[in-house]
Amino acid sequence: MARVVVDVMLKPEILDPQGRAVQGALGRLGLTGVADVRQGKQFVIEVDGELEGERLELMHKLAEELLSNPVIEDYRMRVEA
Amino acid sequence: MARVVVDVMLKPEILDPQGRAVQGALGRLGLTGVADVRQGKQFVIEVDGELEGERLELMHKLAEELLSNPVIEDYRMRVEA
Amino acid sequence: MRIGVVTFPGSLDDRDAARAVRIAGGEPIPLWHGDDDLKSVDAVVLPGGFSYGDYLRCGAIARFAPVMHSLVAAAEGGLPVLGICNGFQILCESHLLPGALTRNDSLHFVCRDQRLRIEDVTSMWTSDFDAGQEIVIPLKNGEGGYVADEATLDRLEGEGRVIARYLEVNPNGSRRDIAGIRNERGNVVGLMPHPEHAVEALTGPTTDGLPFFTSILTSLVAAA
Amino acid sequence: MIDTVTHAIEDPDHVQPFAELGLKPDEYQRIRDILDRRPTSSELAMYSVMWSEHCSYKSSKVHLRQFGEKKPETDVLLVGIGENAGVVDIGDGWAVTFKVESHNHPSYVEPYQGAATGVGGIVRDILSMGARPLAVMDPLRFGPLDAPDTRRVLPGIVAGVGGYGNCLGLPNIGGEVVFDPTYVGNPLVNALCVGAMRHEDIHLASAKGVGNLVVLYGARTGGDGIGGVSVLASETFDEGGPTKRPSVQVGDPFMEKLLIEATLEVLHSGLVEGIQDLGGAGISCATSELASNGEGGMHVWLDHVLLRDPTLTPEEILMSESQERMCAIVRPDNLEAFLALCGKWDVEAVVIGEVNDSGRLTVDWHGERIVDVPPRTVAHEGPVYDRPYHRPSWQDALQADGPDRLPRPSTPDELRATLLTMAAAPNLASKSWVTSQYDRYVLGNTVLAQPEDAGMIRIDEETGRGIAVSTDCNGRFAKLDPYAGAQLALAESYRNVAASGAIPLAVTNCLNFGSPEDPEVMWQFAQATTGLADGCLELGIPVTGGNVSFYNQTGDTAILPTPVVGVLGVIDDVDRRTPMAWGPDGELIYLLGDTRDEFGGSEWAHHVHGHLGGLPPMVDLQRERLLGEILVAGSRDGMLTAAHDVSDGGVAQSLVEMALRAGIGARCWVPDGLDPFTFLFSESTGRAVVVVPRSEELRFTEMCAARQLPAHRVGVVDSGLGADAGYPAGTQVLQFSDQFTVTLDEVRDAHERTLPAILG
Ligand SMILES: Nc1ncnc2c1ncn2[C@@H]1O[C@H](COP(=O)(O)OP(=O)(O)O)[C@@H](O)[C@H]1O
Ligand SMILES: [Mg+2]
Repeated sequence: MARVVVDVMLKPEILDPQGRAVQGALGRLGLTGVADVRQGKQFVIEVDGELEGERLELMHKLAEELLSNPVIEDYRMRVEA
Repeated sequence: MARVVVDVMLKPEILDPQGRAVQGALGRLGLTGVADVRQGKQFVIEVDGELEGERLELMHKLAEELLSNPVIEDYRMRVEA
Repeated sequence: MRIGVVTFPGSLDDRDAARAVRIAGGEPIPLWHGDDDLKSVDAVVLPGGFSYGDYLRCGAIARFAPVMHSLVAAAEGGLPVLGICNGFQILCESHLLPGALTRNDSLHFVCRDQRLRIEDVTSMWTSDFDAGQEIVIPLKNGEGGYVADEATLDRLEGEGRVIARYLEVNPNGSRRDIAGIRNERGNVVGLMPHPEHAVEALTGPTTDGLPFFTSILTSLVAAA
Repeated sequence: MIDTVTHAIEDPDHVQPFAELGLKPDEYQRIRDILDRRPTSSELAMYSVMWSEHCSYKSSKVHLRQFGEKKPETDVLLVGIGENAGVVDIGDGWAVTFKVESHNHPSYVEPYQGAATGVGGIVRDILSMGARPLAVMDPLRFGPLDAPDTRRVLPGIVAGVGGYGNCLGLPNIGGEVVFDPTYVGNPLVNALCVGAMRHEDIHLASAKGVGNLVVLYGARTGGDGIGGVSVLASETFDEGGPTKRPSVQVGDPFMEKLLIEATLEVLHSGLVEGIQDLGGAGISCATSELASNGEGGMHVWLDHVLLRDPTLTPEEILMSESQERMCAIVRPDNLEAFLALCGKWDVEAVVIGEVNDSGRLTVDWHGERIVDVPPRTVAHEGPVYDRPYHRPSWQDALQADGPDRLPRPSTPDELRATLLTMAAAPNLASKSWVTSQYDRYVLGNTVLAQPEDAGMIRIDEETGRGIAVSTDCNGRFAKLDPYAGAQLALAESYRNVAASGAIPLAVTNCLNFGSPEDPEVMWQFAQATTGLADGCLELGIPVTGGNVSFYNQTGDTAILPTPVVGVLGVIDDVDRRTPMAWGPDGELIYLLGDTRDEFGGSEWAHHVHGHLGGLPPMVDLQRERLLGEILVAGSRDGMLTAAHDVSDGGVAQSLVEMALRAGIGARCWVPDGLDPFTFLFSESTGRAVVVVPRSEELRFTEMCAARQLPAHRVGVVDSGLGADAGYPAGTQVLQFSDQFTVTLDEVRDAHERTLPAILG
């Protein structure tokens, strides 16, 4: 059993209205000095067996092409045992 | 400058239609043995100065009450220097 | 003329798109997401809706449907394709059109009668409009903010590939008020508002959407 | 360890937590008498949930019977009360089904998901009749607009209604947004769905045909909505206790969309003998109802149920309220085709049982018998209470405290200010902050939608045959007099439908009240149901179904009695609908009906003075009927350009809304014999504002005179008044002769600013 965690974030140059709304709300609720907020997605994927070789490569490809949209998003993927 | 990362996930017992849709897509695209997918949110928050004491406490409270919905979601928060 | 209308799981405006094709004088042909047979149609509409629930990202999962394999190849070969709303999102996800559609800046779903200006009448789907014509058609989306990098936006504008722009109100935070774009060749068009809901005076705010559907028939006849 | 029937017989004295499951000692004893032994824990689970107030209507049944007993002579009712939803004949072989239901409490706990699953549930009710769902509406009620509780729940509820309905592809064609302090901590989320089918496609929830199979399809079963039954689960878990069960159900509108398409396809392919949606009480409800409405017996293999959470116990599976599931009765030779169509739509399906004529509902779990009950006793023979009720001690004082003592505006300036204040009152202000989040166009058949009086959709694209629906209720009127209040809700809804040009045909209702254990609340309920039943009889339109929601109260304070009434009407050609926007210059504005000095419970008393007292406006259903006939005739014979009912806020508000919708001004005047304030703001019922082209004036007024409906000319549409009134040329104004002038811009600003100012 392996656990893959993929974090997907909007690229820095893309406007993030959700992040901005959260930033506003944090400020209104009394948190001072919030310089920036970005909101992204996190996928937690459990796969049977080891994730190696071709299957790992495919997972990478799918993280890039399915789970994120490379036009506007960056992804980071890590495999936990 | 501190960076706070808050991961918000649906509680395990709550239905996650998004995760299920992703699970289906991963399978159709050839990734075998996907046992489960959960989709959550990730907030990356940059705050000025150190995040300590009351401000840290407030951040925790807001992560629980604003960034996540305690009725259906769990959150995890970590502060990076 | 046979105009295909694709149904994905979660497509909602497929019946409406077919009705619009019929009212314009075309023959709507249902296409199924799971079938890569394009049934020798002359053009295709990708309708609005929430394909696969739009759960991952709008259009992200639909892009990998068998029908899209054939469609992408055919579109690259010149088959006319109009993507409306979710269809526009699918076209961007499939890289038939540049850029992407993101969450409305209001963070709310918005349904309104939207004024647009038709900026380009050279595409196969806009040729029946007058250049600069102003129209009002429904807009309804939650993720309709068009984004692309500055270079792409400059190129789209420079090449006259912005086919429609929002007037009065920018309802979703689209860059440069872009409501729709086309590819270089002019056969592939993506549009966020819904012309198929403005083809009958009874049910739409106007009938301003009809020329999108008559344009394609005119263009196909001209090309034949 | 699993509690089996054998076990129950062998260990008859095992102490069971019936009280924790909400059963009274005598109810528990009745179960023991029915079974002649103690129930197994699974049986206890089934009875407790099916005998709950929510599922058994035990406190309301004795009153709801009136809807059947007082049913008017009608030949439009194809399926009456008691099925998932009533079905109405609208002609040309078309049948329409509609129903409204509440999801109040879940929406308070989790506004988005509560509202979303409320929409999902009512849509499945409509689907289970065999109809294609065609539109939804959402009557909503909140605390004051600026109350923190409202700001917590309103955005989520609206987003949930929209999120689910939009993704499902159903246009939202109307609803209500009402604010009143009694709804703080207890918002009302009612959801209405309407669907249509051909007569021959009507399906019922019955398990017919011995040997036929019971197929469960749709979403997998999880531990949703089984809070109460965890006490049973904890009994059966030896150590560690049960795993956590979600208190909130999450909706999956995408799954529901697939479920709709798959269901309609299997129905139209003739593969289904009976069908039932899964809502409250889940599998317990579906199996017991299907069995008792069919051959009388059913056997279920509960371990066949596909689970989302493998740790669920049989008790929990029986009670789970997981969304987006349906149950169909399928002949064995059709099974393969049924499963194939489900597969086409990516919908999981599994056989969980078989129909028999044993007269028993039996359930096995891995080969052991855990349920063996007569299904009728679960589904239909629950307890019935005739709860005590009496007129509240405060009712007389409330009615005695009339609005006469409230200071009224009298100068032109005061009247003008009042008109602007009223147009901006939260209850009268534009609701577009809410409704612009709803798709009203999808399916391409929406002819009228908010803010029109009624939502109207085309049913038949060839002939133009269509329907109109409106929902209404003024809870303040119901508080002043619940009998009259329910009739006033009915009258308003009826009038709204008629104003659109449709003929009212049938009624649904959602009765939202406080605790039935409070005799004063119970009196309100008894009065309201009687009023509604009597009213429907008098108007000649039957109640086809509805829903009761009790226990809407915070501490001892109950909500305003809120009997929401939905009226369905038919129009043979939607092309002749009457919109509310008036037409071009020169058209004549008429007020139909009688205006009296009636301000008890009015929006003016509420908003300007915070006053609630006196008596509500007089009810005159014969007048409503006559008004309806005139409105429909006016539409049919092309005599009306526009019509708008007069209700909350009075004639002033009607004129404001018509002018704003058209973007064109008008010159109006006060008819003889009325003072300006009463003319503008009284809420007398049985009235409408209509707009008549000059060429039709004679014909129209003669018709009104012949039918003895008072018709007063009160204005003329006029786009050219601005300059005379001292505004820049082209400025659109509403001018009240001898009184005051307002520009449409300032009225619009007042009307549209209220919600965004608070909600962002
Ligand atoms: N929650 C809602 N959803 C959809 N439409 C709504 C909602 N609330 C109000 N509307 C629409 O706004 C309009 C005005 O509502 P209301 O003032 O309650 O009408 P009326 O007084 O005629 O019953 C109607 O068309 C109604 O259907
Ligand atoms: Mg009305």
